[in-house]
Amino acid sequence: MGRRRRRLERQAGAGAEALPEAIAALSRTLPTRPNPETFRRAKFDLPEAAPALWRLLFHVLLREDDGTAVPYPEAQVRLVKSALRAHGYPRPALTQLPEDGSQGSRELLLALSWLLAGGSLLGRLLTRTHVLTGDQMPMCECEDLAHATACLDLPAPCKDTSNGLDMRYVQWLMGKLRFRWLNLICGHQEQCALLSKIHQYTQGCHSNQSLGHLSAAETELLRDPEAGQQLLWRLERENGRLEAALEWRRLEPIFWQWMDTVLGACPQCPSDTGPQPTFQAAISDRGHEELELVTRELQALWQELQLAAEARRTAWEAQVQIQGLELSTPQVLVSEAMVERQLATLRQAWEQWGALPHGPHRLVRCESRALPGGGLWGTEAIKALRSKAACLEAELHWLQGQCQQELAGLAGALPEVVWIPPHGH
Amino acid sequence: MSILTVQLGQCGNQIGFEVFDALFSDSYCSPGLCSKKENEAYQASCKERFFSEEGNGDLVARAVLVDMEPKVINQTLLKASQAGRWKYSQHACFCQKQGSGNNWAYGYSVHGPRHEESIMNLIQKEVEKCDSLSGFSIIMSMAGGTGSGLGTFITQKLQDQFPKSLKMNQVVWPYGTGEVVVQNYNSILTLSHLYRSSDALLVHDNDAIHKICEKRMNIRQISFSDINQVLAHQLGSMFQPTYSAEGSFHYRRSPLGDLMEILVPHPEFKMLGVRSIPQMSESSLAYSTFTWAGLLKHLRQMLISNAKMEEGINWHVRPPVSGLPTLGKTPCNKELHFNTSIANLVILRGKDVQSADLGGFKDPALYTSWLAPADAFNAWKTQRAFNKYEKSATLVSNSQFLVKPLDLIVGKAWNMFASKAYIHQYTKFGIEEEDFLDSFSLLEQVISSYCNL
Amino acid sequence: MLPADSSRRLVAELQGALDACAEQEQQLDQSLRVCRRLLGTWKPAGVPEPEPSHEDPSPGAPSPQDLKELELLTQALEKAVRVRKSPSKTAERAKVPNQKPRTKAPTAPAPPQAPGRTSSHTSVTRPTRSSHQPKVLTTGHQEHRLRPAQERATLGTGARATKPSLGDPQVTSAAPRGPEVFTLKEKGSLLRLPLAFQKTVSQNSRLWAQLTSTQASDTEEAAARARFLQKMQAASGRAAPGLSMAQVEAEVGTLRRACWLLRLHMNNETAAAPADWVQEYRRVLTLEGLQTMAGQCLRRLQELRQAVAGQQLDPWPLGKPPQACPCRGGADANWKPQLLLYSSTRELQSLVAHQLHTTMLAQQLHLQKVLMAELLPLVRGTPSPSRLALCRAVHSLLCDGGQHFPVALRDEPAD
Amino acid sequence: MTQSVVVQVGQCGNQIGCCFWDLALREHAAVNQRGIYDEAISSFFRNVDTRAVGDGGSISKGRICSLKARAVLIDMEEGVVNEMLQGPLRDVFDSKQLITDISGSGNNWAVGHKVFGSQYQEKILEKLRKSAEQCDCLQCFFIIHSMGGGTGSGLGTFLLKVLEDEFPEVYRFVTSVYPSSEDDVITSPYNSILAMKELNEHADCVLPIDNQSLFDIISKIDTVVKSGKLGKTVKPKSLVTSSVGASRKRHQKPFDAMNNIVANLLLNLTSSARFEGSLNMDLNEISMNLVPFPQLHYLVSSLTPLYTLADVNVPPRRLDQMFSDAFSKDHQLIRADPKHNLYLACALMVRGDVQISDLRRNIERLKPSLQFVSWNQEGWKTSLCSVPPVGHSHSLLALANNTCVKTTFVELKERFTRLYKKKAHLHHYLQVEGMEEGCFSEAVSSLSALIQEYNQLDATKSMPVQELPRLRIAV
Repeated sequence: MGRRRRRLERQAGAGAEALPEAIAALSRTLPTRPNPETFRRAKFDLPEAAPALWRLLFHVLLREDDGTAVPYPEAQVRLVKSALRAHGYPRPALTQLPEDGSQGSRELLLALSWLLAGGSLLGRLLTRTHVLTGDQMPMCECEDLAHATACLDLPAPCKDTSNGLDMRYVQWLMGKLRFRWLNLICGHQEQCALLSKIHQYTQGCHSNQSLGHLSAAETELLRDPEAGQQLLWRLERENGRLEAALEWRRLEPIFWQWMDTVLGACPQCPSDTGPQPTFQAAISDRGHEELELVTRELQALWQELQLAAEARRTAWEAQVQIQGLELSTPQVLVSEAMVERQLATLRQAWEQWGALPHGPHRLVRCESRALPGGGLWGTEAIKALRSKAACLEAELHWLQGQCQQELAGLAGALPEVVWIPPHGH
Repeated sequence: MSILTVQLGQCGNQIGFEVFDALFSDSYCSPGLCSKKENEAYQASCKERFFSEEGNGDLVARAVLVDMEPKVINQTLLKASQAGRWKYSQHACFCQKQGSGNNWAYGYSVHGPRHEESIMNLIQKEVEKCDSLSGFSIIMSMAGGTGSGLGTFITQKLQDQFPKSLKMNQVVWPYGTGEVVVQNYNSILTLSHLYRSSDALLVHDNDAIHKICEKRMNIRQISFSDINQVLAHQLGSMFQPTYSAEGSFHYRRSPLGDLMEILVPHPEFKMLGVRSIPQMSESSLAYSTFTWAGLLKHLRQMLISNAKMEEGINWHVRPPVSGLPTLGKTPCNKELHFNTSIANLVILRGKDVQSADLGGFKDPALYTSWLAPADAFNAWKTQRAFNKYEKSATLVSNSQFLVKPLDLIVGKAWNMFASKAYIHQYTKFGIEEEDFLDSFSLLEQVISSYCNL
Repeated sequence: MLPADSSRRLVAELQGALDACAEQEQQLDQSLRVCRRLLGTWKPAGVPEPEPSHEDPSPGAPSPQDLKELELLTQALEKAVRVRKSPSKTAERAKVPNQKPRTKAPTAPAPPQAPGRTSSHTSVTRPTRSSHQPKVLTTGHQEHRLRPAQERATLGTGARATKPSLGDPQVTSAAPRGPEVFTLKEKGSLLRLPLAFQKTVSQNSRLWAQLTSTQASDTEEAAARARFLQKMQAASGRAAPGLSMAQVEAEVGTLRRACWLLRLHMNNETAAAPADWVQEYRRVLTLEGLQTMAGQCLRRLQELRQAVAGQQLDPWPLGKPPQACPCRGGADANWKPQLLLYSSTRELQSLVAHQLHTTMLAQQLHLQKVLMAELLPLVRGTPSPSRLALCRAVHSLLCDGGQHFPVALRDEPAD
Repeated sequence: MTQSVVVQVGQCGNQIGCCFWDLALREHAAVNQRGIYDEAISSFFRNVDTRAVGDGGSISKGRICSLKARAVLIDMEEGVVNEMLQGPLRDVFDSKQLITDISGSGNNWAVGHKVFGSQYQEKILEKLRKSAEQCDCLQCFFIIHSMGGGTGSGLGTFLLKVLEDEFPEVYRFVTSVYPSSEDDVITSPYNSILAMKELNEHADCVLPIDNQSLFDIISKIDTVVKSGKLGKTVKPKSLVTSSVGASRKRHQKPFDAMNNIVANLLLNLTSSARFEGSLNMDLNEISMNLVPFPQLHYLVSSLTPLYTLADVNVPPRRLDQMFSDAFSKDHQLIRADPKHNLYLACALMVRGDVQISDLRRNIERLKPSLQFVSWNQEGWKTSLCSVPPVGHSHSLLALANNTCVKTTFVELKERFTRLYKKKAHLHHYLQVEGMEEGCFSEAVSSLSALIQEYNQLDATKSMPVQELPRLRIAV
């Protein structure tokens, strides 16, 4: 019924009065809840709208959860610019905006719209702040890495780096990281034991039959009503945002029409030959390094494969010849089909990296194998994780091996030094 | 989080008993000088770490007892059951009939592989009793054969089987004047191998503890039990619960992991020493009062002058003037006067603990040039008093403490090695000269690295 | 010593990783505390508590009783310590057995339940209670009712409002019944979620479902968006949109995964014991197939490299911006709460351990690459003894993940 | 716990053995008041149910029924063994443990080694195997023999080789009684030299004893005790030489006192392995700590105190005296002066109420007066056994690997050379099958090599201890 109503509205050309509604809905959906007025001001490129939009874009692009510390405006601006570039944002005008964040509200509005037009932004933003009531798996690596690199650009409180840095400090930090991980793993083991107990003891308490038991948060809600109230409030707020999002969906076309006018108000860009901001130039080849690295890895692999395949084939042909064997056509066909199937699965494995428990999964303890509703089984997830780990391990070892070779060569060239690598090499 | 103790050999088993007894009596028999509620939380935290509970409420030490001959284990079990306060698990003992004969190679290459499966099974069973295992505390002597050789082997296997759990070896350093003739060989083999498989080596020096018994505890005829009690006191003051953060009143969840993260992240610096203050006999304790300022002043001087107890501290040692760090720090001087630290942890327990001023430990001159005090210094606190001491402080330090003793041991072993004495006893069991050389070079590197802080 | 530039990057990377871990740990700490509390003794919502926040033995703000207790204790002990003449160990040990801990979880003195209380409340709540919610609990021989939290929600008042004040006659007059201990283990299965909560949750999932379905079906909106994008591209003075860095990066990532999967597969194939000749034939085919696939990947990679070089793609910015992470919605916001089922504690632990292990590995791998990029150029070049220390540290970091270290001895015979 | 088997060969070996079993029974009876067969007893005794048929199966737990010595008795004359079987110790042995002949070896090593060796090899092996089977974990063979005679030195050393081949894992500790210079057996230098070669090659540890030293010790005790200077202060039954309170009522023989000392040596040597203590020392630790090079396995031993004063409260001075005495020339069981020679290593095995601080104090005190080889300046091995010997409050056994043992070998070689130059009595040996002159020259060069090794070590004595250049680290 919703669809029909929307059509009707559209036919009525309800542009004028529907636009504020659309913008209001969008605003309610976005993380910093910008004032709808900001959008109108941005259309006319008024500077007072700029700070709010920089902040909004920063949150949209880089901040996992609102509320935590935000870097000072200059850093925000740089981060937003570089993030947009990385996403392939086409307008060079953006890069030329001043770093103090005082200008460019219209450009920013365009950028935001460009992101929205990509389609998945809102969904992503909503999931990011989704209130979880179930028990989760700990974070997956994508999330963690994202975090680590996002921190990268923040002005890190470095030790006095003007004198350079003692390598022993790097080693110290590496070791610390290792211990922290071990601690974390150990803590999670305990958490698992406790969760499992809670799940077991509350079996049958959940109104949702497919879940069966309560999660820790739900149990806590019964223990501590005040916290439960908070949870409830957050859920209600999320519901509000979801409703706003649905509303936005409904009114979206009006917004795009309006955006056409915004775009039209822009002066035409000549060509993009603007100078690159200096902060990017120093390390611009790092991306290529990654490319080079993968190329090297693949080339090495290809050569190894070639050698192995050739050797095997020669050996096999020799064997066949000596023993006077011959493959029948069905044998050939069956074999080829088998191999093909196998390789296709392999290709699938990397193209859809994992039927892995990405993101929010509610942990459900279920002792009987038959469950209504279905879900991902722990054993399957473990299997997937195992193969993923094997992959990562193989790469890590390969890289370590490469380093070892190179360093052994370097060490060997040192005069009057006996180099004793650690045990196990 | 729990810590599983593995007691190895005569020394390890005797000490292990005293440690559990000290932990128990501090938790349950000592006044604590704090509110009932806090005391209960403290007990619960200690229990979770070191004891499991049987159905009938008896406390069972989280420990595995290993020795290659039965006498000591029988004696240890007997002692625990006679005291009747806590007990060892009935099925957590492993012993054989014949010891390792002070031969590291025998413990490592013969007993180790032969009994690997049974011992690891025992350990696995104990591990499964923990909701979460923080790591292992492996108590062993360095001089003998079973503790040192088998202990090293077991540590390696623990590293293989539980790579995600931490391993801290409580290493008992032999008397300098000798208690086993081949102690220096056994020691270098132990240390070098542990350096590869363990996360931290907490060294307990027999000579130092002996002196504490003599000078501080006023014991006339010092027995091993006296020595082990002092050692257990120090370990207890390290591992009993402390608050998880400044201003927090929750007890720390994972002392072992936190301690390692603070003190031993660098692979070349894994050796720790522990100092406690005050230490005295109960009779003198009754007539003494302490202030935090006084205790910490002494403790700091003990640190920088490398004194093992509060008596006979050299008060003339001063930190090098900052700005001229190279003077006192770099040369590999065998008569090091100033003891440079990599990282220190001070643990304070008792009354008014929040008021203690730790500024003296935050002087950058105390530390190596590449770590700032913010990285290198940490303090843990609790206002619950430890073991009848109204106030007490313990210092766990990764510093040049051990350079000199290590250098001595390596030097002595090298002298013996150069004359090829006793080597045949080791090659008999597959430890070749090459292995000795490996151990020597690794330890020389460690010495050199510690010297060049 | 490292040059400042590398230093900053390395320290920032490592510190970032450390902070991420620390943050995780803090969250974990908190949820562990919650779980522990839940597994201890408590009272479900509605049973009045006389004292606020039991779990914090917070001496920062000790209650007057605490202070008094502590003061008395200290006095007594100080006196005892001074008077006593070093009591013998044996005597002390002998007296211990009576102190043997029964190690109960600290039990808060649970206040007795007012007999009249339950009835008065049930009458209030009756109208809001739906029929499918039996809240009758049977504890021992007495019948009690857990007062559902939903009341407060539906009444729209905060939790505090329903907390009985000390002046509440119902509470003060209550004493006759003995304290009642609630543990999840014994009575957990009797808990029920408040209705308001259930409602909100189901509304939430309905909204999500709606959102996903509209997204899947809307073609007109999609067209509007596409039109806008086109216009924008045109207005920016550029030709057709090339590959964005994020896309290149995603592709490179896929190819890297491909490379390692191929390698693992190859290792399996080559390590396998020789089999009969037909089997062997299949193996040859597989290896050749793998080779072809590797070749395809290589070709794609070349294309990407050309794209990067030829299309004048923008240089990669400092660090990677957070890419659309598939685990938080990602490209397909087709979010739907999924269930992850486990059958035993051990399985759950193993699952989580694997998950963390993979995460850790991914981070290690990332760090390895950063370290390689920063450190290898430093140690290359003419060998000199001054490089030796650096070389050792770099070896340790790059070849052993920083866990072991090489030894460098002087060759000349020492004298 | 491990077990040991005592193999007593020849007249001397059996006489010492006899004293040993007597004292061992006494010691365990004193410690084990409850009469339960425990691990400590099991190290030297089997518990046998005599009511059972045949062998009387061994009982591993429970009350003591009948104790049987873990021993093999070998003599090629019947006299001493027969006497033992008729004496009070008869129940401890049974005939299955014996190997005797009637002809004797005629003080000829070659007869003992070659003739009886090959003749009795199978039989000996069978008895040894049997005794080994009865052990849970056999750790050590204690061989007791004399060097001067025929059977003890010849067959005794033959046995060593047999043990080495058959039980390579089991230690071979040999108590060898060396002939005094006024020995009445004229061929004793030949026998000793030939036996020395076997000891060099096949023993793990040799505890050389010499009759003269034992005799001197006894004389000294006699003088002190009889002088009355100590009056009644000497605790009864506390003499190391005495066998008062022993189960046997046999007539005291002149050698008994001397043999008792040796028997005490063996008891103290094994005490720390048998009984509890705060610092245990297993038998396998002895050779590990005290034998730096395979050949240099001769350990000079001394026992103190030789008697205990009746006063129960030992002043520390008294205790320290015990340690001082252990290093004096007068207390060594072989004529040697360790204090003025070079120590390679030293073990102090303490029994009774002595703590680690007493031990440390005395090591610190005595160290300056002792010379240790440069590479083993702290060559101490220590043990603390809480059970003192019967009648004593504490005791000390010092085992020294010291170049002073060389004197005995040098003297032996001189006596041998004097005899050998004249080819005296040589034909008695050469007529034995398999015996050639080469055997003598090999034996003497083996001994010379041993002496040479000690000489080389002695030569380092006066050199200052210097640190050898160590491995140097580049960074």
